[in-house]
Amino acid sequence: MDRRRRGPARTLLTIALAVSLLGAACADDDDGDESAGGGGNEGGGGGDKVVTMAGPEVEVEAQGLADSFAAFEEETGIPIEYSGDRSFEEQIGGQVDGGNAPDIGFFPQPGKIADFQEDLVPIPSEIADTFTGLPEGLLERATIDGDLYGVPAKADLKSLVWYDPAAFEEKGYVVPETMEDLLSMADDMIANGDTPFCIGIGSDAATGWPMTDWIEDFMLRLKGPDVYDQWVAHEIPFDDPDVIEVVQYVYDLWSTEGMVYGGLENIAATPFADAGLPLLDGECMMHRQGNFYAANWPEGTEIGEDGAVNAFYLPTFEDQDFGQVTLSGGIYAVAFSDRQEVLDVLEFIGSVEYADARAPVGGFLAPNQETDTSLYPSEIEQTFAGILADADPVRFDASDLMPGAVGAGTFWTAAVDIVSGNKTVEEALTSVEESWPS
Amino acid sequence: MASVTLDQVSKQYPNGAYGIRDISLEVLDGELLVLVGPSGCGKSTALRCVAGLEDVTHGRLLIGDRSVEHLPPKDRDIAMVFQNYALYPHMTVAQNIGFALKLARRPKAEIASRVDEVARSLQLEQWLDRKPAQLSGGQRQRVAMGRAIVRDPAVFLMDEPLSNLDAKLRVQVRTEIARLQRELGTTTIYVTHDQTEAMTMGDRVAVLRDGRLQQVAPPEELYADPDNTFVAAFIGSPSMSLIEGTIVAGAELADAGVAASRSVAGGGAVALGKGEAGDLAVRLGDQVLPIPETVLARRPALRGLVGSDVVVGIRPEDVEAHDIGHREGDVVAPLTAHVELRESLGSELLVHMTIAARPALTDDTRTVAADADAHAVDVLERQAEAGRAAVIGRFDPRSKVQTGTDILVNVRVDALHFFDASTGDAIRT
Amino acid sequence: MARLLTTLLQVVALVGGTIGLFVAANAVVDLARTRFTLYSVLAGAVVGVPVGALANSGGWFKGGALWPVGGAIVGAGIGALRARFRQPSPERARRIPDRWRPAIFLFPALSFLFVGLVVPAVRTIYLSFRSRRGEESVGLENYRTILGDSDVFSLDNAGAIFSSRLFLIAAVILVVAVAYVVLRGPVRGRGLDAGGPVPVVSLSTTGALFVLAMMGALRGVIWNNLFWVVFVTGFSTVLGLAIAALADRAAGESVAKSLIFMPMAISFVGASVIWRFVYAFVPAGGDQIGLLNGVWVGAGGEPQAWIQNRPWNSLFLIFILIWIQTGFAMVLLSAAIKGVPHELVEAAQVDGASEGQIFWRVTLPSIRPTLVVVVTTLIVTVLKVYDIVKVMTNGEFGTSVIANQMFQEAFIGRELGKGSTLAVLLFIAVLPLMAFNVARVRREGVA
Amino acid sequence: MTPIDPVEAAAPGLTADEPLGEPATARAYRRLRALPTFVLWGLVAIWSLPTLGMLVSSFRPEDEVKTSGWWTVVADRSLTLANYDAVFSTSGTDAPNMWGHFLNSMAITIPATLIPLAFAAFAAYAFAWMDFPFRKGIFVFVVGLLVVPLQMSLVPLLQLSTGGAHISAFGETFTLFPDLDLAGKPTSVWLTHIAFGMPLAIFLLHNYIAGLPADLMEAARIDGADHPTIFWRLVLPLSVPALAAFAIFQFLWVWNDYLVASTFLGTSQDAAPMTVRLATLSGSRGQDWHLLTAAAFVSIALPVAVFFGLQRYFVRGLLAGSVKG
Repeated sequence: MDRRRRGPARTLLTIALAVSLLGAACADDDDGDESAGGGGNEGGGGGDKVVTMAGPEVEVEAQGLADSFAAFEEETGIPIEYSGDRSFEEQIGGQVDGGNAPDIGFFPQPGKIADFQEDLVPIPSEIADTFTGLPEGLLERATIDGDLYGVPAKADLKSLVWYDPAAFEEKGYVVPETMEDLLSMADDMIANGDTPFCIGIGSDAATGWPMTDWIEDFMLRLKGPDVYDQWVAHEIPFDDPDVIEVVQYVYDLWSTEGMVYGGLENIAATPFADAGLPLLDGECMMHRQGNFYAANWPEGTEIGEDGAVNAFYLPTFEDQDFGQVTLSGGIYAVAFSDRQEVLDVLEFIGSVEYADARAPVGGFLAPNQETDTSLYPSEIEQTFAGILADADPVRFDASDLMPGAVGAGTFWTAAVDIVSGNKTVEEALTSVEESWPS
Repeated sequence: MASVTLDQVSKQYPNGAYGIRDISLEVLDGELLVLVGPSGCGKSTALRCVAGLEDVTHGRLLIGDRSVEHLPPKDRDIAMVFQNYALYPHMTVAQNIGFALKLARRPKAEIASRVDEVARSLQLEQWLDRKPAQLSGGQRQRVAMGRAIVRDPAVFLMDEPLSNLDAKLRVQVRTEIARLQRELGTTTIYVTHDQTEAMTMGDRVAVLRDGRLQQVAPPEELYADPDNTFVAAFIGSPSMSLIEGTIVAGAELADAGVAASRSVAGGGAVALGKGEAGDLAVRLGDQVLPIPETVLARRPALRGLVGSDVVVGIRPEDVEAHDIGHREGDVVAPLTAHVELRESLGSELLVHMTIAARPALTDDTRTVAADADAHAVDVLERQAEAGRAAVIGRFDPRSKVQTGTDILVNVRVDALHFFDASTGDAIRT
Repeated sequence: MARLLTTLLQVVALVGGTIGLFVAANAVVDLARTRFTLYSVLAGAVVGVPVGALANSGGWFKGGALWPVGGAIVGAGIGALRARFRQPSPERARRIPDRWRPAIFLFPALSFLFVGLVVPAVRTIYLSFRSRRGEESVGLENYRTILGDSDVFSLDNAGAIFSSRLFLIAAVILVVAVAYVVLRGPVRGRGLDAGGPVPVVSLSTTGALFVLAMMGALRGVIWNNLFWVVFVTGFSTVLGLAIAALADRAAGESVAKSLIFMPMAISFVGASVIWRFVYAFVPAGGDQIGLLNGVWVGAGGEPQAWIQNRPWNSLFLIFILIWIQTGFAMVLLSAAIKGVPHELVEAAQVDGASEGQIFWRVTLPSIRPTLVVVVTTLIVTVLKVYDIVKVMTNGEFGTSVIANQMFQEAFIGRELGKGSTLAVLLFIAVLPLMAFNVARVRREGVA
Repeated sequence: MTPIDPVEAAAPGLTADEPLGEPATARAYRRLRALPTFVLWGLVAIWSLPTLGMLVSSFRPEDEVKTSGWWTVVADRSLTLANYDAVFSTSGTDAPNMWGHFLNSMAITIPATLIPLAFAAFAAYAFAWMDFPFRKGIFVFVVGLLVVPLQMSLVPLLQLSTGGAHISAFGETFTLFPDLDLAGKPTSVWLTHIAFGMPLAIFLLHNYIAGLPADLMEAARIDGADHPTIFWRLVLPLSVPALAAFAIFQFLWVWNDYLVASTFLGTSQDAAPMTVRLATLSGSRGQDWHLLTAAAFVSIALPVAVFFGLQRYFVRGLLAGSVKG
């Protein structure tokens, strides 16, 4: 190894060897990815037809999503690669800034579309026109200055209350038709020594959001869709008396003695994913949570009329006349690339074919009204579909519509602050108002 | 085989200080030259300059007739033995010894045979597969030697190779190195702090001080005729007693009633013949010593110095108790001294005395004292104030001197050393 | 299996290749001594490749390897000419390798540092003076907003510190300690013995209590970082030291130390799961699944939501990092303690010092350098703490720290400007430490 | 070495059952000696409990994990491997299974550990034993980089690995760094880790290498070794402890990293290391977090093993690396 007397031949040899080795290394690198499925190579949007998608759905849901594209891939020959990441909403920012965005992203928060406007591709009108059968307002949510940036890919039904039919039966409670009934029933429960509600708003990265759903549901029921829309559009300040009144209403409800399992102070600490579980052993009677909570009941839990759990529509106040106000949520698909095949995929996602393809997989509720509800694998899902169908007016989750800074930030924090008694309702809402990006 | 020539070599550090300064010196082919001097005198620096570990800032440096001051160490055809051996801890003895050859891309077979050969000459055969950590001090030292020998270089450079061995081993290894060097006949520069090594091993000895060369000479000459008080004080142990004195006319001897005499067989003494007794004397405090003709002949310059101060040097072996006869033929004169301390070494008796005179207190003597230890300097200064100069005598063990008594000693006046009081240089012509 | 093989092959090739290049580069400069012409040609070619690539306005490899290769050829040509007309004296030629060697040794590391850390750092500083996505300059606006944000930094009810019970206790301890020292009077000429165990311990306790008092009163990300630094650094070091000292005299030393160190090997995802089983909270009535609540309730307490209840929830997060870092401190310190020369300890024993005194007066002083290293390293680590808060609370419940806030702003809020500003604040917080480190490196000298 | 006071040993009042040379004081002392052991193991217990809890939980069925404390297994030990099965099954998605992700982690960790080790060693040697202008300055600067927060470096580096770096001049765009399209490939991840690990590596290795005895280097120079030879033949073999120490650090850091991996790999799940996979395991809404117990345990098994394996070096290396002067 002594280079002192090394002849030039050796030197050249070393160089050649080194270079070839490095070459080999890079080659191996690609092979490595290839044999791994060729995923990464197109991360940056490579030349060929593969369309990469990324979203927050993982595991079972991710699989369902992937499966529902099988037929499409078949006929169009466009390979689809979906990758789910629970922290998608945190990752995507860096990915976009780093120029490593997927072709299609799934935003659970249409509000975020605004944050990414400059990076997104507007959907050409000829494709936009194919998006039919969606409830009014859904596409508007994804429209900025007349350009459509996203299409609903999945719907969530949020105005739901989970309950244990057997327990109701035995204790003589009946599914309430009006909010008044529900509240009085809650009082009876307390009187009978039962705990009406299980509530948990813990959700590590997003702790607080379940409360925002409550607030929104009651905003709709107490103040009506129009105020709701003004609130979302920030036409009334976040600390407007109306808003304060609603939030205060929810807070008072929650802080009613015996209303919530474990009491108010435990709400923030309880992960929402587990929050409903005490329902199963009668610790509480009701759990207000969206349809997606079906996935959180332990494996093998019977869901339905005569199952261990069932769900009913969160009723409205008799004395208010806003119609069958319903809170919905959902995931929007957006395009970061304007390649034709990407737009094709987007078009497919917006079509009823996609909905029909995914419905049978389960764990899915189609935003598209034209979906054949009989395709849903379970009774409960058909119930959801039914509720969604009758819903009118439907309003999309406010926090998901507001600018990311608020809807995915200060609104949640405010919820935590209020529940944990850290700030009064008014203080909390004021700080949200201050954080609203001008 | 080659000589090593330093031609006005200097090593100046970035901060301007000099490691060594204007050293001119030729190490003859096959010679073992010892560099000696108090610590910090630049002897190691000099060696490292020859090795190429430090680069020379001025002057020329030749090995054989090649000028090497710009060559890297490996191209200088030298080998070095380090103070703490610098053995490669992760290599076996064999690998340590063979490393240089391996780097030189010699064929394996050759390396193996050379290593064996060397190992045999150093009795290391059975340790060849050990790691340095598993060896004794002496063995490590031999491995270090082996590592130098195996390349049979033009020059050996040894940097205090024995300083990490205990006294007993040191003597043994000392002779062994000397033997090896003689056998191989390789030019060697040997740096040491220990003058016994210097005296016993060196064909010639070079004394350094503050980066400057003081004297280069064969050991005997260095001892017998030091160029200046520094060399005089540094070489020899116990070291030469240096006392301030004044050259006076011989007449004073008569007043003092002192006369030089020649000791004869059987311990008696006879007065010196005419012409033998010089006409000069030297006064040490309140006593005078005659300066015999032989001395004046060797140091004619003394004649011109009557009345002026000089430094007188007396070697311990030139002082003997009065009751013990000197060796036959020595010219001696009496001196009264106070016995401070007696150390019996069995074979001889070291007697530390003081006389009423000022010890030579110069930079040279200070430096030498300081090299022993800081305390020695204080002692020296206190003596100077008290005007009591130390005189050490190497007596015959039979002598019965008592500590604390004043005794009469005989001084070999024909072996006195004289140095210029101001410059400290030896007074010769 | 095949993938494992390709992977390994790839790694071998990579490491081999990079090292090969290094060796080759050395070989080339070595040629300068023996074959200057060849050296000059090769060097020219090597330099030519990147220059050529850079000169290609299309991008390095657009148009194949044309530009790089061209550059190589041209460079080689120039090299040849230089050798032809500027052949240096063998004197100077011999020095060429030594002149280039440091460059060769440093290039790989420094290039990575430059691209990976220096450039981004500079960019961050630049961005901190720009608007949301860096479009336009906003001067110090970002800094004003950030520091004005009460979630980041707030002095409201700082007064509460001094009215808090903790503060009073701290004060009392302090007074007592001072009294003790003064009454004990001068010790054997050492003057008032402020270096003794009593004063030091009581002082640090006071300090800790005082910070706790601040914790109770002050809100804000920056304050949180401060609390993290104080407690993690303090406790990790002290505990690490204690364990190291104990282990030195205890049975089963190595096993124990390994177990203590193990948390360092656990990822933060893992840690979050692990601690979920400690801090988990179930409303009263339900069975607790969290160890802490299990014990607490077992002892008759009301179940607590440890990581939600301000202000002390931060402490529970902080403990996680202590749990992780103590091992690190322990490893270093115990190594240092073993390094203390036996003569010293024995000498002290002969002088009749008690175990305690030996530890305090002999061991501690002689491991000071290590202590310094441990503390500085810890502080740096803690200032950058991110993952724990991320996985445990995502910065909710007032537990956020600068790094989280930064991530929140830059990635989720897509406010690059503000994010960068926070990053810069972090730099600034670390600067004094950096200076200290630098000073220390200077003192030890670059051998 | 209990000190035995002869006087006391011989003193009257020694009852027969007390063996000679074992006076009361000595026994008390001996008991005192045992004290540290108790305290130490107490702490060890506290330190290990959380991990133990996770380990136990990983063997418990879902509903029990979610409804009762792990310590209740002592009462009823209903243990299952279900969680592990779930973790190792590809669980629906066509992403590779855990074993695949394990390999991915390897593919990232090994180069991300070895390469900086080599580069840092070169640099550390140069800083310690070579002479060149601004040596101190550069070294100090490098050490200073220890404190740069990484989060902000992510985006620039990601941009670099996706789009390269270009500048416009004279109406042309010149490429400072080629567009290698590395994003989504493991390469981009470990390249990043190399950069991030470099300052600590140089710092540790320098302190150790600079501590090697100078005359070893000189002896080698005289034996005919130049810098490269000294580096390969002397410094590397002698620096094994420090190298191992850093290797462990870097290995743990890279193996456990989630942030860098997820940022750079983005949508390409196939290349995802274990940590990234873990993050998805718990389901879209975290309902399956009980699976993390098993997964987390799988993911820490190797690093812990590695640590126990190389521990000896670790201590030595760090010691030399830190306690200098």
